[in-house]
Amino acid sequence: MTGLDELYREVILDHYRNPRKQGTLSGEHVHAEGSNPSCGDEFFLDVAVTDGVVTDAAMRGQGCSISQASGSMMMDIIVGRTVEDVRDLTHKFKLMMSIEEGDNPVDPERPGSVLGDLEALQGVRKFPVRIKCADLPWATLTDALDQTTA
Amino acid sequence: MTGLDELYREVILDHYRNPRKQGTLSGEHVHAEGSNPSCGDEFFLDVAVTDGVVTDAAMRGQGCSISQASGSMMMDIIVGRTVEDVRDLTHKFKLMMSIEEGDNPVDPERPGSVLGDLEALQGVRKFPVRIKCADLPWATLTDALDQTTA
Amino acid sequence: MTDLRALRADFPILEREVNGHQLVYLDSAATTQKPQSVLDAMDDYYRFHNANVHRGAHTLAVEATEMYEGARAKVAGFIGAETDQLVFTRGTTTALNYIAYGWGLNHLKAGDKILVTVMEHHANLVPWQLISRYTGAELVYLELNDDLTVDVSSLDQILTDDIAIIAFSGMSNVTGALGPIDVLTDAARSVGAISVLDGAQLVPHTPVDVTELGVDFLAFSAHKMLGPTGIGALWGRAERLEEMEPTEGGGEMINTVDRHSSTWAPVPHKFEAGTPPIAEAVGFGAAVDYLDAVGMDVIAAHEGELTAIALERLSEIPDLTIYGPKDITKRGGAVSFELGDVHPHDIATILDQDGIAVRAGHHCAKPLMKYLNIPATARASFYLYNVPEEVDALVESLHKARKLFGLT
Amino acid sequence: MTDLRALRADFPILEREVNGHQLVYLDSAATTQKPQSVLDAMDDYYRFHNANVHRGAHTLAVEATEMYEGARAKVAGFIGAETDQLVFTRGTTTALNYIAYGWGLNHLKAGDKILVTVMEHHANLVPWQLISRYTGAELVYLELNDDLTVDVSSLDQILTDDIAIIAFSGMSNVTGALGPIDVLTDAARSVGAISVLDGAQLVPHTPVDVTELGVDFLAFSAHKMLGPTGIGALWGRAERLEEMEPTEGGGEMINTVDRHSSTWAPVPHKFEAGTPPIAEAVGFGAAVDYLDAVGMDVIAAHEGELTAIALERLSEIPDLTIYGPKDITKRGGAVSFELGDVHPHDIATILDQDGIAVRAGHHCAKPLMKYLNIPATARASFYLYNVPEEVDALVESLHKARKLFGLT
Ligand SMILES: Cc1ncc(COP(=O)(O)O)c(C=O)c1O
Ligand SMILES: Cc1ncc(COP(=O)(O)O)c(C=O)c1O
Repeated sequence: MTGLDELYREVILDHYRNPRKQGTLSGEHVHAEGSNPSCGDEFFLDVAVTDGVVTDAAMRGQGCSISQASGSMMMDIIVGRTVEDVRDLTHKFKLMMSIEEGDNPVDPERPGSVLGDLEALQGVRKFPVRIKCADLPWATLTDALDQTTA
Repeated sequence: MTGLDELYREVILDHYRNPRKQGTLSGEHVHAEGSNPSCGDEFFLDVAVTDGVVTDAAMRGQGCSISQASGSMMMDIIVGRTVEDVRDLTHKFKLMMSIEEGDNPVDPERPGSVLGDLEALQGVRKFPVRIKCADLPWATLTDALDQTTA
Repeated sequence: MTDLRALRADFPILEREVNGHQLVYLDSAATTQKPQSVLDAMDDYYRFHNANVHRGAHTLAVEATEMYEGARAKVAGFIGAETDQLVFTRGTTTALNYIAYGWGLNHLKAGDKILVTVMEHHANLVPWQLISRYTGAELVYLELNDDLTVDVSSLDQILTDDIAIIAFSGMSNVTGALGPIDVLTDAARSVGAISVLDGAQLVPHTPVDVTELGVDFLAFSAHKMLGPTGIGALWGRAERLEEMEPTEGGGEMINTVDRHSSTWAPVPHKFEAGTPPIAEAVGFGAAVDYLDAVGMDVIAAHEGELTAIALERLSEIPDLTIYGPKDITKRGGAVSFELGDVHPHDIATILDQDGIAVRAGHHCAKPLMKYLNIPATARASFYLYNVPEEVDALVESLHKARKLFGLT
Repeated sequence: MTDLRALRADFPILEREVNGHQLVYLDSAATTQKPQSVLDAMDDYYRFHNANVHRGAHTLAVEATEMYEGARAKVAGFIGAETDQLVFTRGTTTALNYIAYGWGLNHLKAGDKILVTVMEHHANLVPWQLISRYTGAELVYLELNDDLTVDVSSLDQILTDDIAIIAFSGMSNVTGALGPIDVLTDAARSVGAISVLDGAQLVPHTPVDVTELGVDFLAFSAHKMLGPTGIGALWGRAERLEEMEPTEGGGEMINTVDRHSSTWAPVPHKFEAGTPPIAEAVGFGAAVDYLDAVGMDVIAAHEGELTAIALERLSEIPDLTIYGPKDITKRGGAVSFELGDVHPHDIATILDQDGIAVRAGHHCAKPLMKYLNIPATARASFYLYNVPEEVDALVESLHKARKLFGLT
């Protein structure tokens, strides 16, 4: 059961059960929605961006522990960072999850290179079908950020 | 090649190349059309019936040697007979071709029991797909006769 | 318990290991495993007889046609139908779409109503929605009782002459609830509506005789009854099939084709445009042969016993909620459940580590999920090759899931 | 001549005897035989991986999904397409019907014209006729040249803005004539019409790259290219597929389903309602692997040489008339002919006695038969596994037919 223990780490279950920043934003913000039709997971995201910095974010939706925890951890880490850093972070995360490929093109000095809690999601890599659960919030985030640069 | 020799007897090729009673009837008559969608054979039949007797018949259509010969032989044999006899004959023919089953329920004394030239079609039985070619004119005939008793 | 254990040897895949454990396949409501005889029948077709059907005078074409039409006779016989009233389709979904388009597009008009139930599979909802867009007809729904069987108490009010179609499932693929076949068939007849039975979960699990059912149409899939993918069947009463227009045009379904118009071949060929799933029909025939040899009543009894055991053992697990009738006479062997706050997808992953295959998700029944106010369930489902030890394995693995998620 | 002889060993059925002779299979235009690798791929799927796709988190479901989607990638790659633009259908016929209903029903209006050619297969005529009934659109025809290739000389007059669709075959299954793909594709573009290529006889026999063809849609069948029955493909340009509505509703093709309306999954899933032909997709993938390994250019060259031999040898037979281009650059390997007044059906029967399988009939091309003013032809057709000795056998047996019918 080592694989499962690694998948369902304490910190993941904690984020699943106590997801951060649930709700909606009221001020100016962009909104994106993501879903995983094959399992039914849904993720709704509000992001406020001012002067190229993510100033606030809020999430709703439902899904498995992995997608919810991934989203909650994402909320924790993106607020206060520049959009550029958040994109780096997204790329770094996708590299870790083997969603994107590349030769560590992230500058290790950049803040985006520190994944923190998110590292706990590494256990997901052993369960390839679940990778898209972990990715759902991040794909939604990219959709949201793309609206800010339009 | 015995099977093929039996199938393509002289008399069959003769009827195929010189089919009897080609054309249409002009006086009072019933009309029926039959086709074999799988091979494209078509058979059009006019039959004149007066007082329960087939007084005249005419055929058109196109198809393989078996369906055309069977039709031509049918023209030869039905004219002048009672509808009842023709039905007997049809049954006898279908018995011979293994299209209908039964324990020779045709009274051997009845005129319908003498198939004449049609016996040449027995060779078709060894070629089960071709049986429906031989049957096409007869199935059309039954359709036509059914209109006379309506 | 009817001992069908020896039959397991007929299913090669049951030998397989998954994550170090022998496969425990509890996902037959999604698709069933195939006995060797079905695989052999298709292999034999391809290795010795393969040819296109109906159009040829050569030996292989004749043999292929006989095998294809022979399979039609077998599958028709399996549901007590006349051979000519059995149309081969790609599956239940295609069969239901054929009815919707072939009958609906030519008979429905604005204001007409199509009565369905909340427990329907998308295959018995979306085609009616599609056809409503073209015709102006409208869907109306029967709700559910507390035990999740269909609530027919309001039927009298709903039942008006506007109802043109009543379409319902014989057995829910989510809750296992049996559909009120007789009540809805009678209802349809009383208002001159046609009745459409989604038999995807019914025909594989219980004896079905269309001469005893009052329905007009029945749809089912081979892959859910030991047969191959890529084929299913649409049965209809002769007069209903006559009323239906073909939905697909092409070869084999025609009588004549002129440049601007065509006429159709007789039923059932008018609904089978183009090269049909020939090998699949042969496999379907072998599947119903297998089911017939075991006996559908034996299979139904076996599944009933297994389901009773599963319901009992699952109810003993803390935090576990079963969605569906507890009364075994009202249900089949698809058992949906929730386990505390462990998401069904997580349940499936955890069970899979023990080699146990269950399904997690909305099971193509989103309106039902919304009705239950849940996004998804986990579902175990049984067939003739399942044995009680597999229920034990399921229960044990669910206890692991509880532990992993710290449920106490 | 490219020697593909060794490949014959891969096709188990070629060992078979028919009426005491080794099978000479000259009916590949109807359906092709299958190599062992295709049968093995499907067997492997059923014996080790069988599960329903897309909906499951258990190991078998993941494997089945990967195999199914992997097959999609293979088949798409085979025609140079993006994976997401390849829809699995039941066959060419279903693919063409999907276009007719899914695009036509939502875009055609009364007065619109659908341009087709006289040499089309019913699969590329009847769907357009059906859709014309619902929309008021009208079919217009391109006639043929003396060599039975499509006559495009009148195109300028025919080509108006009313033309909404140009649908044509890449190769006639009767005459072997290649379709004027470039001319008609350009024509379609010049009037803003969509172009639909019936590739049933093209894709199996010649290298096809959709990025080089200008067409909007391409349809083809697995069973005509070494694959199983029950599956085919519809390829479309991304924007065209987006414009199309799904024609079948059901599971897997949806995004959300509410009681009265639904939204669709992205292309290609929106066109794949219900359980797809999974094993068949796996077999289709194995078939294109096989074709790729041999090389489509090698196959085309082999068939070209064989066809040239056949045309030459057949022309030497007295009373024999070939229907189709004599110029090998204008045609593929389907060779239709007449032999004096020996009916094609009789020819097929006589050849069958020598174990030779040819097709006889209208070949699902009645308007072409009418144009030629004949009810039927006999047709020999070739594929990679045929060898020149089989042409010899054909010729010899045709001489027998002449003798039996007393032709001198
Ligand atoms: C040119 C052409 N188009 C369409 C079809 C129909 O293909 P299928 O029967 O596989 O749907 C065929 C095959 O019969 C064909 O030869
Ligand atoms: C109740 C019900 N109806 C319809 C279907 C659709 O069947 P298929 O996917 O074989 O077309 C299913 C299977 O998923 C089902 O369970």
